[in-house]
Amino acid sequence: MTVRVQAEPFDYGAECDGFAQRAQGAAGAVVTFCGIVRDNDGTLTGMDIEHYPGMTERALTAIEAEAQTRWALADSLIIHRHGPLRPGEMIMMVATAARHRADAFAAAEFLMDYLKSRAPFWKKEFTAKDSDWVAARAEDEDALRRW
Amino acid sequence: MTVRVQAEPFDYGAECDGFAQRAQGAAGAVVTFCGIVRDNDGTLTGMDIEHYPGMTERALTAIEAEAQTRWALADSLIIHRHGPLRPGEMIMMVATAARHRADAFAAAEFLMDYLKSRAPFWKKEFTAKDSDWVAARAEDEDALRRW
Amino acid sequence: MTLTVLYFAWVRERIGVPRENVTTTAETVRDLIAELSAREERYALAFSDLASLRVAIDQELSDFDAPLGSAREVAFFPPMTGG
Amino acid sequence: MTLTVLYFAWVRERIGVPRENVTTTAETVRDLIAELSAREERYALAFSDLASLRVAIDQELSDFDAPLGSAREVAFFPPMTGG
Repeated sequence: MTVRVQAEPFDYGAECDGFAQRAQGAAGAVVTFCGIVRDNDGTLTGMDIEHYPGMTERALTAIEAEAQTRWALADSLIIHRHGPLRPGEMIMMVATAARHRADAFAAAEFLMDYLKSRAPFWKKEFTAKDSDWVAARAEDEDALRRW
Repeated sequence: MTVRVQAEPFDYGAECDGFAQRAQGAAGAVVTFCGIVRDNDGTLTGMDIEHYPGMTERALTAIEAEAQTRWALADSLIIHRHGPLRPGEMIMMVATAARHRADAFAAAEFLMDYLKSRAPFWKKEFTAKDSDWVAARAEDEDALRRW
Repeated sequence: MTLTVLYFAWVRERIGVPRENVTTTAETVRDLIAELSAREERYALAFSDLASLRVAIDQELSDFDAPLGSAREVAFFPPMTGG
Repeated sequence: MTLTVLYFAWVRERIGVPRENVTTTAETVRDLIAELSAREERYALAFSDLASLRVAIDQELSDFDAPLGSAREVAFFPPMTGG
């Protein structure tokens, strides 16, 4: 189980590769998710992600620990960036490894649903004209109810 | 949309990276899955995957096309190996890219469920003592009913 | 009508060949199975439990009551185990 | 009791500082909000719609009726938008 909160970019391909290499033998299934800054049809010029240092790491670690109790995971990984990001840049990733694919998929979706709405990150979007904080989506809050 | 059926190993990290790079801008969410030969607690010495050349590519392409009609996908990828594999080797991977994560996750699980039970691959497992064809699992057939 | 008949996995192992040309007047897959099973014990053995078999006609999954029509290729195999 | 109070995202922007020390006798989060709101307009504005606010006590999500007890750090922020 790993949690990394960082301003620097991460190498999604290398992270996927390293994660899968470590899972080999024990796990039969690896799922990864990567979130990318969308350009909103070309109107977005940038994004800034604020977070709550200290609480962020605690919240992500708690979410990972909860996933570990619910599914038989061989390993899991969360990387989340903060600070300024440009359209097309990768914001975050999760990875899960399990014996069977159902556990790996469910745990990855669980990690995503919880970190969307329960880890202290806030996105601000910038256009050529102005900037605004991204509003939480009701469907993201609803997504928690299925777990 | 890409389908590759091959005997050679593939580079999961490089495939994840290339897929995500191509998705950047259009898609906000990338999901990848990788299936690995489990060592079954050390008893497995190898695996051989037989397939039906011609039908395999048709079936995988049809499954991808079906996913494309059900979800708003920016892109998708299926790579599946055949021939002899050792424990720890990667058997196959899928990747999906979509605007939102729910579509990317659902489509990746759909591709996996269908290629498990509807693409013409058969696994034979080898131990030090003998070899046997892997039996289809009822839960894999059941998994198709949710779609 | 001459068909290419293909066998995969344990069906191939029981029948002993991966493919063969079969000249037949069978109208359905089920007829073809009956015809082959009557020929030799190895076919009867391979086809003894249809519930554990799948069939594809011209590389599309089909069923045992499907008409062979103008099919060129028929394949028999166990339930698939990819992924 | 002296608390470190933190503000994030638009709450931070409305109040104008990311953190401050607050000496208070408030027993609950709700008391603390009332106390701050009575101080200055910028607090009243930031805290005007509690439904759009979340609170963490000592870095754990909490609610407005939670007792402050021996809390050292209280944070106010909008619903989170990570991922």
